[in-house]
Amino acid sequence: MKEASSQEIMTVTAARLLRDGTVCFVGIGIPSMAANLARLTHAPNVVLIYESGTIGAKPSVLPLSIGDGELAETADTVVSTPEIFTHWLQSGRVEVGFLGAAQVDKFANLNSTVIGSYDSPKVRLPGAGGAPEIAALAKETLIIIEHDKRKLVDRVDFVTSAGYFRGGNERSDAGLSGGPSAVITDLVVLEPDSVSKELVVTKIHAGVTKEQVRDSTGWEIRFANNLSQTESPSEEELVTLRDLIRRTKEARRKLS
Amino acid sequence: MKEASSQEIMTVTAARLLRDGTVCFVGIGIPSMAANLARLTHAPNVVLIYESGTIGAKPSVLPLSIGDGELAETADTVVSTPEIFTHWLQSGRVEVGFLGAAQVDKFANLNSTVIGSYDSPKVRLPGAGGAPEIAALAKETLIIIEHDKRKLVDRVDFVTSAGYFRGGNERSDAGLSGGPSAVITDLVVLEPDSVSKELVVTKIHAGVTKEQVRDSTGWEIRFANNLSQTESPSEEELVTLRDLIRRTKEARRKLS
Amino acid sequence: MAPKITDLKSAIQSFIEPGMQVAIEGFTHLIPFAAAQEIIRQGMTGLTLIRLTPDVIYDQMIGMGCANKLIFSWGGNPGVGSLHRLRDAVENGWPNSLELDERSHAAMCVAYTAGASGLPFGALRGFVGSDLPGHNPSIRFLDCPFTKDKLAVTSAIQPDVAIIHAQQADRQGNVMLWGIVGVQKDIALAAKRVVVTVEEVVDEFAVKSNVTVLPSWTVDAICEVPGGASPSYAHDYYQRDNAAYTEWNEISRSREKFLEWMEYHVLETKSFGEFRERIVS
Amino acid sequence: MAPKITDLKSAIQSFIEPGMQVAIEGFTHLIPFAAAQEIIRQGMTGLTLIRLTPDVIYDQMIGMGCANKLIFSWGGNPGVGSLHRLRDAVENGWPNSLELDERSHAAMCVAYTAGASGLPFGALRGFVGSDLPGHNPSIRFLDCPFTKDKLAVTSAIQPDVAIIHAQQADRQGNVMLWGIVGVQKDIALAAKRVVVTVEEVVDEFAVKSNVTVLPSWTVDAICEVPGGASPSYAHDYYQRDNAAYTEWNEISRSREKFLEWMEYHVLETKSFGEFRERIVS
Repeated sequence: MKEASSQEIMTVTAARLLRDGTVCFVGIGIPSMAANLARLTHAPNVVLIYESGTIGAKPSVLPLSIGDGELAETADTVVSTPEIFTHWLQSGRVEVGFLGAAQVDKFANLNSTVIGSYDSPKVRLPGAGGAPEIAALAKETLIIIEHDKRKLVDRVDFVTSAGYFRGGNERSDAGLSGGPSAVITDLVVLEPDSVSKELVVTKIHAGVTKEQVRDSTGWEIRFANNLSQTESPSEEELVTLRDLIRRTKEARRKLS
Repeated sequence: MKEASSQEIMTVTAARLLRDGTVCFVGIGIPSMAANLARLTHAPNVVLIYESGTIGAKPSVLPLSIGDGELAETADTVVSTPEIFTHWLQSGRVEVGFLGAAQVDKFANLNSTVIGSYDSPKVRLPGAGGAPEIAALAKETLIIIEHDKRKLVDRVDFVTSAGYFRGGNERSDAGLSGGPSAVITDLVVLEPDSVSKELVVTKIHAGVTKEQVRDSTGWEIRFANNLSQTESPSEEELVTLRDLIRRTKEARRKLS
Repeated sequence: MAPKITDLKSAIQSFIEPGMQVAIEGFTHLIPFAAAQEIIRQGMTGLTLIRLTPDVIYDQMIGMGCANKLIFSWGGNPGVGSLHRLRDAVENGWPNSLELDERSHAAMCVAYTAGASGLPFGALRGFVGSDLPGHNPSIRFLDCPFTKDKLAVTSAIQPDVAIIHAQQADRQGNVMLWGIVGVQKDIALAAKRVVVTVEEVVDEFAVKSNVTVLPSWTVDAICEVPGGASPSYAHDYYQRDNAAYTEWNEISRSREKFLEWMEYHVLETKSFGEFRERIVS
Repeated sequence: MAPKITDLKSAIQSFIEPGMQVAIEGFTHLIPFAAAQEIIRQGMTGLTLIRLTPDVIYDQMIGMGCANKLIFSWGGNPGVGSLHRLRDAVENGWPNSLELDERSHAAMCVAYTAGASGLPFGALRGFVGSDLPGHNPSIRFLDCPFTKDKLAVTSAIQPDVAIIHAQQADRQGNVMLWGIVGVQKDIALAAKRVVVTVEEVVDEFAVKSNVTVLPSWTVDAICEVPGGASPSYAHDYYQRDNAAYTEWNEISRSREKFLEWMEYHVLETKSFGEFRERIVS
């Protein structure tokens, strides 16, 4: 079997962080891929909620858009989008929020709005979507992002979704519980320090060097004392993931 | 054919005030009877909304409770009770609200809460239900009540649902539009004076004397200059009403 | 995570404790009579009972001394008249005094929706000119931060336990109800714990129009109790027993007759099944 | 009272005027492409466009100069990447500058629900620690009158016209849509006027699960436009044309190629039917 790519390691590592039975609010893209991989491997009873209104969706292929028909057909129930945000997210029912972003900073704040200034942006990004409230209201947030100096930055250009603000108790002092519990990249896993809330590397993927991590991070990155190597994807995980991607590609080809 | 009873005249007179196509929020009892009579005679396209969530209900017999199954089966759509109050009443979609009450006063304020004081009531009545918001938010309110000194009073013991407050512009000054346009009793029709908002008799049912009306009203009742006699129920109206009541009784007997 | 499919007696024993806030809902349809009577049977006291329309179901509970507070909006016997036990409690403090938190239907609805949505209050256009806010601190006013409109606000309701009745649960513990769906979804999602009695447990749900579905992981206990909403009705199962509502007017009018009826039908029976046998005979 | 069943060209002519606030909704499903292209065809300008996800539908309208303001929450090409025309307008003011009223999905939803409910604002738990409120006066904070919790509030949205696409209307003018129902009911009930394009007009609706029904008297115009949501999808009618979304990335990347494409496919065609013929060929 072909060895795991760094993207595959990232996806599998993220998937493993989902416990069985967890209620998970899923964004499209890699979060959706990781969440569905978890569902197809160790967490068959994970409950996937998409902002399009599907609760308990069990898609056989990955949705390209957040509201593909198969999500509705395989869901336990479908509700309106307003109800998803009020009765299901804001009410505190979501245990894990799975998010991506264009930038994440040292204190796990997320930017998906602009690069540069808001009023005359260098790059206008898509914007908030459901992220600010997922980041605020899920009991815990997992962030998946490609490891790149321009993406893991000292301070995001714009705080779309709050992580730990500028660190310490600032988040809880502002009345928010929860918060990001891990940032999974294609090189490492970062977790917030329990006191300062600064993201530190706790796991490093096989074959990745500390130098490489330092060079790819936009702040002076620290490594945890108990730094360990990320457990490699199992054959079952890789086969399942590759199968899922293959089925998805086939389904999309058929539609085109 | 048997002559119309005073209750039948009241119901027919109320029914006539509903124009075809009107969106009407209906309470149970005589309001429901009058609204359905209108639907079965001159106003086939009246839209009946019940607070149980049925929109466009077309029951063949009168519901005993506001949520009888037939209301759901004959409705254009059924929504939740919260949605009825937010999206259908509060939004200003209801043209006519049809209400009853235990007491109505000179300025068309309604009491359905207590006789006596709130904290140690002589009679504890059922309470507000949907009435305060119907009275506040429907474009127009019709009130049906038996004509009795203890029911048509100078001042209600408790304002459950506001009419014209203490008269004049008090209602509009408080930010409310609409308001009661007629009170239909088994003796007369009362309408608010355009300036003082005091209820005055504008129509008097056949065979009823002014003396009788004065004796049955809890304030010094006035009669409009253009006082006229209530048009008598037509044969079609009476036949339809009696049929409806007969069908309703039969249906209830079958269920018991 | 999945709800326990259990018997009603155990479910009430596990989830209801004296002093709790309990909402037993069902707007005219699917009123959970069986569950309420089991609470009476277990001699529960000191409850705060929550319900838009107390109906005969709370008249029985109040008369039997289960409650010391009522949060409600319309307390009559629908289509019949007064709730005599409710009136006796409010007018004469029998069998005990009853504190009232009285709102309107619209206000109760927004309070349930706020509760289900994790918001501490709900806003509505209402109560202007009404005497109710003067008697209820749960209703206040605020100015819209954008338009300065004066709006009423009411505090969210998040009961300790919500009890509802549904037509069906499937074997995974998902719950489905249809027809007039009332306020049940909101109160179920607002409550800390949810107990559902159902007409039947089925292998799979059929497609129905106007459906409320509660996924299994939002429900704590499911009890199969056929007829458990009677004398109210269950759409597609049985119709409203209007005669029972009318008879209740006579049964409940005097304290003696009421107590005798409750003793024979509820306290002396062990389950809703036995109750139904005594009702029919 | 009943809506006029009419053709799309007339409906757009009757209901859309320059300068209006227009919401063209459909959350990932049932996106009313045909209606939007008819607005482009009629050379409309100065619109405030409202939509959670501008998607390709607004990318086309913004690029063609229909809009000078956008109220939205997520402006990407779902599953593909950027909306190049939206970016060009915001980053470079081409073809004109575009004012932004930018919220989150949750805030847009409560703004629609408030609009549909006749409330001037909606409250939510959100935006604490986010930079968005600093750039948008439509998002403020207030303290709960009961608990003193700090809550975000956002102003209600009540557009002049809402346009949605549904699977079916019946001959009386009632509208039914199902599958992912998104935000359509709220925006339709929030708007002053409602135009609905449908896949087909039927004699009678079949029972479907997860249904939204708009009674005829809430709708102003109905236009039968088969395929009118393509390249998005209509549940039970056709699937999402993912290739078209991917191709849009290339078409929209340069101003020239975009204008050429719009000219040939939209401006030179007289209807959505003709547009579809050119797309296929």
